[in-house]
Amino acid sequence: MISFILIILTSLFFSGIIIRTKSRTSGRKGPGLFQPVKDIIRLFKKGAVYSKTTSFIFQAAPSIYYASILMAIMVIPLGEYRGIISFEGDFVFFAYLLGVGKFFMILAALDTGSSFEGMGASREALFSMFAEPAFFILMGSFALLTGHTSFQEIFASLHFGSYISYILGVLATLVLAMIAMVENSRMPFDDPKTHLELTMVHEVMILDNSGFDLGLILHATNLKFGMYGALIANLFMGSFPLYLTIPIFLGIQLLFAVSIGLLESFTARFRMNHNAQYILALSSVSLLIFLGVLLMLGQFS
Amino acid sequence: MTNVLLIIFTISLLYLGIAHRLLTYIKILTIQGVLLFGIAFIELIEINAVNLTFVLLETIVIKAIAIPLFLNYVMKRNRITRDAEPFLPNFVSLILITLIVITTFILSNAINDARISKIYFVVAISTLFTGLYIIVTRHKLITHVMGYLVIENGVFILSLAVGNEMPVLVNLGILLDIFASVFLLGIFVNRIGDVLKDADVDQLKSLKD
Amino acid sequence: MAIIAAFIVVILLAVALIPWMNVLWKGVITVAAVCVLALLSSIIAAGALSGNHFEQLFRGSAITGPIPVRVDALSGFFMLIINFTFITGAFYGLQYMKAYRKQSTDISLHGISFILAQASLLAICVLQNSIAFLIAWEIMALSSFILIIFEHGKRETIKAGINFLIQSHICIMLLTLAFIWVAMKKDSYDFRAITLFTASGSLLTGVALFLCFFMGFAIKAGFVPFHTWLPYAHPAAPAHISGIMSGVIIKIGIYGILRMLLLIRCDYLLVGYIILFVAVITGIYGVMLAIVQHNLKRLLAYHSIENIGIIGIGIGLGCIGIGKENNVLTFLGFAGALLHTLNHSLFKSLLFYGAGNVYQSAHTMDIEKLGGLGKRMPHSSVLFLVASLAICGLPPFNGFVSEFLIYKGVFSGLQGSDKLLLSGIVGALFGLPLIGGLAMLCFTKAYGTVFLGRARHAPDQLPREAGAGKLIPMYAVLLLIIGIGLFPQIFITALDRPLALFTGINSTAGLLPEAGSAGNTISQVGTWALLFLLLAGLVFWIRKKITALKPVTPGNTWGCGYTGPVEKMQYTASSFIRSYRKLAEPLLLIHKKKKEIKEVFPGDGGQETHPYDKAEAWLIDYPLQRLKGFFNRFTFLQNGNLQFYILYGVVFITLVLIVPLVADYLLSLVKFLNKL
Amino acid sequence: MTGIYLAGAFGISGFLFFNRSRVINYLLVSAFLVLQLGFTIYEYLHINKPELTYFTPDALGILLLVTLTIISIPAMYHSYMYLGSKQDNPGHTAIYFAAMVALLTSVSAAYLSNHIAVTWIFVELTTLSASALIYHRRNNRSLEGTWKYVFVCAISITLVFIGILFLSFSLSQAGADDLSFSNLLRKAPELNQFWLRLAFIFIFTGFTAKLGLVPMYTAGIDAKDKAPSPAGALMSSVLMNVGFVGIFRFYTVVSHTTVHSWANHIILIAALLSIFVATVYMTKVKNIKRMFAYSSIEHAGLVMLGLVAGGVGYFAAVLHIILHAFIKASLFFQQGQIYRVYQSKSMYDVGNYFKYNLTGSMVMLLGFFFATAMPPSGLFITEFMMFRSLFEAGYLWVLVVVMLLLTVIIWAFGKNIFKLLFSAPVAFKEEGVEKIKPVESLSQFILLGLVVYLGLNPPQEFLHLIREAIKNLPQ
Repeated sequence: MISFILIILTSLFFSGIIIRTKSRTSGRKGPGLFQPVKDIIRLFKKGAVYSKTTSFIFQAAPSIYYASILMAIMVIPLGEYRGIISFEGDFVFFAYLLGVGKFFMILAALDTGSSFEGMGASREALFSMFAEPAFFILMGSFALLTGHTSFQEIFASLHFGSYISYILGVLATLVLAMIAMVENSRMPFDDPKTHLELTMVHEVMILDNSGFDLGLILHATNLKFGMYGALIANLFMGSFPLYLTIPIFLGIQLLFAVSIGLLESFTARFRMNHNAQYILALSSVSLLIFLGVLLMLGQFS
Repeated sequence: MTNVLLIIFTISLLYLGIAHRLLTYIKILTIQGVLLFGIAFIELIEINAVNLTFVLLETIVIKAIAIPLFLNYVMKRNRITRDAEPFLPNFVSLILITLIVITTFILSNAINDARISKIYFVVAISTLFTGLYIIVTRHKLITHVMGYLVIENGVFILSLAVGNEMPVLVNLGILLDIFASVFLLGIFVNRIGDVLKDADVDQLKSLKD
Repeated sequence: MAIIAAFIVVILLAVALIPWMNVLWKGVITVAAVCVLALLSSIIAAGALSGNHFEQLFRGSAITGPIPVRVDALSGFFMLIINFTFITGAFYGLQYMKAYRKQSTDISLHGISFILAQASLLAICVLQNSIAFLIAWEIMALSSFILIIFEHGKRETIKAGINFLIQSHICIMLLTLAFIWVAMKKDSYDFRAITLFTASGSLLTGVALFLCFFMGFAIKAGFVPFHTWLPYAHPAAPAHISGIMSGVIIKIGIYGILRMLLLIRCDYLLVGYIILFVAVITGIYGVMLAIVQHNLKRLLAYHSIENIGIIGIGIGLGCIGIGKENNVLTFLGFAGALLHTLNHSLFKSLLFYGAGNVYQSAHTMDIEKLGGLGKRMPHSSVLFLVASLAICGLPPFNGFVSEFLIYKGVFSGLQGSDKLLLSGIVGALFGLPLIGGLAMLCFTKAYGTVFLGRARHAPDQLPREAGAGKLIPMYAVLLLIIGIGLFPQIFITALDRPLALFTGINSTAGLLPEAGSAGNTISQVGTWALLFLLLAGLVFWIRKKITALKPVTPGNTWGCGYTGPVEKMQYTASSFIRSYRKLAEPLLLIHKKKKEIKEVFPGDGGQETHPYDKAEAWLIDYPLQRLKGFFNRFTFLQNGNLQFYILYGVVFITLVLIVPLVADYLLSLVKFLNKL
Repeated sequence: MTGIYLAGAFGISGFLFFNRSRVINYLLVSAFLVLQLGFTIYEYLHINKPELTYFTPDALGILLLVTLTIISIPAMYHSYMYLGSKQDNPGHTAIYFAAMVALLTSVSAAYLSNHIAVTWIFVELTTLSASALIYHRRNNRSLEGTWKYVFVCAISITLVFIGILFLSFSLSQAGADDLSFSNLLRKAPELNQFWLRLAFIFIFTGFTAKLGLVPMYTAGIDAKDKAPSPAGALMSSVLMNVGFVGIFRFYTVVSHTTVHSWANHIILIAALLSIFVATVYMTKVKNIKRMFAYSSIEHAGLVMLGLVAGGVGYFAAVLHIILHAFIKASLFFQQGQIYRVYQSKSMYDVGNYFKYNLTGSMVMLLGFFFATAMPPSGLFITEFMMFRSLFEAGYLWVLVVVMLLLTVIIWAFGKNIFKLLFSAPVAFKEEGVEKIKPVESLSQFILLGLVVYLGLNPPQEFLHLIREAIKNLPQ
């Protein structure tokens, strides 16, 4: 429950921090921290334009997408405090819930009968599909390491000790961060600020959404950031008491947001047709983690 | 005495290999009929008279007289050209038939059986395979029939080898001889000659896959 | 006894009646017979599933020997699946076949084959005598062959039918081989002999025997590389037949594999690894090819292969569990496999029925020509959507539950220190999400292009929604799909007894504590899935409340400034998967036809892709071509030349006489040389 | 009784030859059928009782005789159907029936004869009567078929005779001169090996012409193709069985000698080559009748495999040859109907038979399933047993090769049959197509039904007869 509230909270200023970081590095002052939230609220108040081609799916999809992310957030624990939903194998549920949202978003994009949105949908589907094995192998490694199969149990019993474990921690953070980038369509896989439909991924999918729906989608993106940030934070929390975990959580979220901002300021995005292989490379990194876990468990002696 | 006749018979086989003309074939068949008559007479003298008469009649009347005449008739009726038209040159035929005789001779060494005279075996099998050889290597339908008749002669010689013990087999062989020759030649005279003007093997090759 | 007698009487009666009726009654009798047969067999099956093992020994004939009819929980489970799918298929087919009501004789044949297919499938589940089993098996193959070639006017249909028939034959040959092996050793056709034989032999004998059976059943089930008949047969058949084939007929292969696992005593660990390996490949390969298909039914057919792969992963894990004496793994693996068998039979038949609706209203199966059917056919659209979600394994539908069980199995196998085991599990862990992700790509493509957007070609007449006769059975399936998705614990409990058969192999205890814990988790999954549904509803409701007051403007789709959008501007299915295709191209075999746009004033341009199956090209086409070439060398034999015919005899006799002699001489020569 | 039968039947044949009246023809044929039936029943009741010294109705003879009688009735019926639709001249019809009766009679006699030379005589008679049937159409091609058949059979029969001579050499070594099978069996262990081998190879090769095996199967194909379909049915069923009887009886003798395994190898080679040749041509032929004929070659090969494998294979071989006779007969009868519809035997001209003759097409469909040994065909059971015996005898590689070839055969057979049944024919005019009454196919259904019954649930008596027939083989 507590993680749920914290993530919702984080989502309010996460985008703000990214934007602020980017402004700062490019020498601008930038908008206020809560500007993205204000934009969303403004969108909630607006009316909408619907294409005549679209059907019911197009209208329902954003809501389902949003609900799926809310639901997914409920699964996330905070250290040893379990999320609202917690059972053995809950991260499978987590991943597939996100899948439902994505499924509907892709359908919504196809529903418009546009020349562009299908393109974005296609890329989104492909990229997230390639990211999934990485996530599962990562969780598998943790399950092997800890002997547990739920988020809360895994994170609560995850301890770093040897030098290998630190390397693993770094790698795991890297994988999770990259998955977050893929899922949220950010640099280096996608540039949210691009202005050409042909080179967009996520943005082109939601070209036709407007008003409340667009607001939902934008907020969902923020929620997702918070969610992945929380996952990364959980890696480092172990079984600390609450007064320690909350600051760690917030600190890591902040660090995460800032590093995204920095990343987006100083790197260029990948070539679109190379994306898939980079994403699949995450699976290889996950496999490395798996081997590392084996090493830790003394399997190679 | 039988041995001499059998050797002459074998020589007739070699002659068959190098013969050009169909008339020569018929002559050889006649000669073979006469030789068989001689062999049968000497060999089967001990069996009962009725059987013996039957055998002798068959050899002399049918083999030596009726069939050659019949063949002659068929040839004239169907205006069959004289040439035997072999696929292989006569020289090769001669070598091959010689080889057949030699091979059967070698093979006969494998027999260690006192009761059966080896020479019958050698001559019969050589005749059999020569007949088959003639069928396979000659172009005309009528030569197939002639080849078949040669085979029949071989069978007759073979049956003579046990003729004393089992005359019934000799009779059966004769039956086969009469039956098949009449039948084959009958078809030939009646039908094939009418349908196919020049009785050539190539005209009977439409049924195939 | 009475039930079996009644069963046979109903079959005979229906088969005897159908040819003489008019078309309507043919259909009605078929449906009635299917229902009665289903009812009769379900009584036994349900009994078996609740613990009343049914056994009856028939005297059989002098040839077959005694024929035991044994219905245990496993048979019962499959019988229930078969019955349900056949009932929905029969009702759906009743409507579907109305389009063909003029082909009266074809329909008689179809109806008879339909009943025979059901009866033989049920018989396969219960017969435990090799010969009787094989006969039932072949009747199943033949009747489904007749069902497939219903539209026999089309050349491809006949071709697909023959392909199916031949591969079925290879399947039965392999099974025959295996049964003969057992019969030879134990001189009994009873299935119990299999256990006796393998229990007395070495473990490897068991593995070899199992592999022989496995290959046979794998052809029917559609494991790669034995799958090549499947993508032809499914599109060729009428929709309800495709649904049944994909739903239950290929599952009978799974039944066979499971039955043999129960009967054969062997090195389960090795067998498990083999199945796991094949299954992961099957799953990935199936879905990889499914994505590039343009024919909706063919796409669904390749998805059946994928799902068989998932089921296979479950079975493989279960076997490893038996081998490792890890009851949790055994339980979860087989539970996942069994439940997925049920689930796949539901959503795949629903998808095929949906495809049937599309076919009968739009008269094409080419995805590239369809579009925008969602508005014209709302019911079919929703049904297809739910089935698509379910087949992708997304919550809150049934596909998720079984995939979840398999995932759980995978994770519970992640213990211990066996490197082989761990690498197998990682393979599964890599394969499962990849399959899921690719399936999503595939079904967004299929659903998106068929039902959403706008029609991509102008049909002769506007598509219409299918009639209630077709929709009602579809909704019945839907109900079960949602039911399993939301209340999975009920179905898991029903699986207790079949699963106890498997877990019983390595532990004496019947029901397991693991069952309780799994049931608990699963019930949570159901609850949370329900919550998700409610939450989505809530968000949607809030949205509706808020936006109700706001102005809504209908407009055109954003066309990058172009304001006169036509349907040709839409993203096509091929384009949707283009980036995937580019990636996967080295592994696939895609024939392309391209017409480039050239010059200043270009003419028409265009591109076509024709996906082909690399496994088929390598394993079927190439050897077949070589074989044909080989045979063709011998066609001189019957050349019409009499002299040759005589020569054959001469050569035969000569060779038979000469060859041994020559061989003898050579041998003695060799001996002589050796002496020197 | 045998004497009465032979005299009666040949008498009827003679009358038929000279008779030109339709009614008397019916009467005579019915009389023959009654005689045949009566004779069969009589022989069945007097099993193993020698008659006229040279005839003994043993179990194998009875089985095949009953098969023949069962097939002969529809054969006559279909002959009338065939000739009726052709408006033949009465002379040809007379020869046709005379030849058919003679064929059936000589075949029956050949089954029952207990003396190898007597068998030989009647086999020779079958060639004579069959050739008259083949030549029935009296055109160039049927003449060619007849000539080839007669010539190849004449050579083969000569080979058999040579074999018998060798056998007599062999027997005279054992100090006996009675060539009856029972005597041969008694003297089997004493027979001279060398002569016996020669005898076996010649007799076997000779009889392959009738049975339809490599090497002398060739002319039989043309004969079955050119003969009218009822005659083709007889040639592919009962006449084939004559070859089987010849080989089987002699094989029984050989199996008690030291030559046994050598003979097995020869038969194995011939059988495998036969199945192979059948496969090669099944994939190639476009003529329905020839396709059936090649299918017979395949089955002959299978039967011989059963003999080679031994054990349960003997049983399977006998059962197989009987069931195959029923199936092949019904397929040939059905082919007659197909010809009436399309006026062609070529695969290119036929199609959509399902539409023109529903009942007939069902026969074709079932016949295809049955001939390719798919359950519920009895052949499935026999092939299962054969495979089992091959497996048991250690011929695993043979088994695999045979399974592969059979699969190819099913593919080729199926492709043609489904083209015939379901694909639309090219350039075929629908109007004026002869309507074929369903009842005409009844006999074919009965024959196919028998295959299921005898295969899956054979009556005890039948099983007993088969066991009796193979009792002299080493178990």
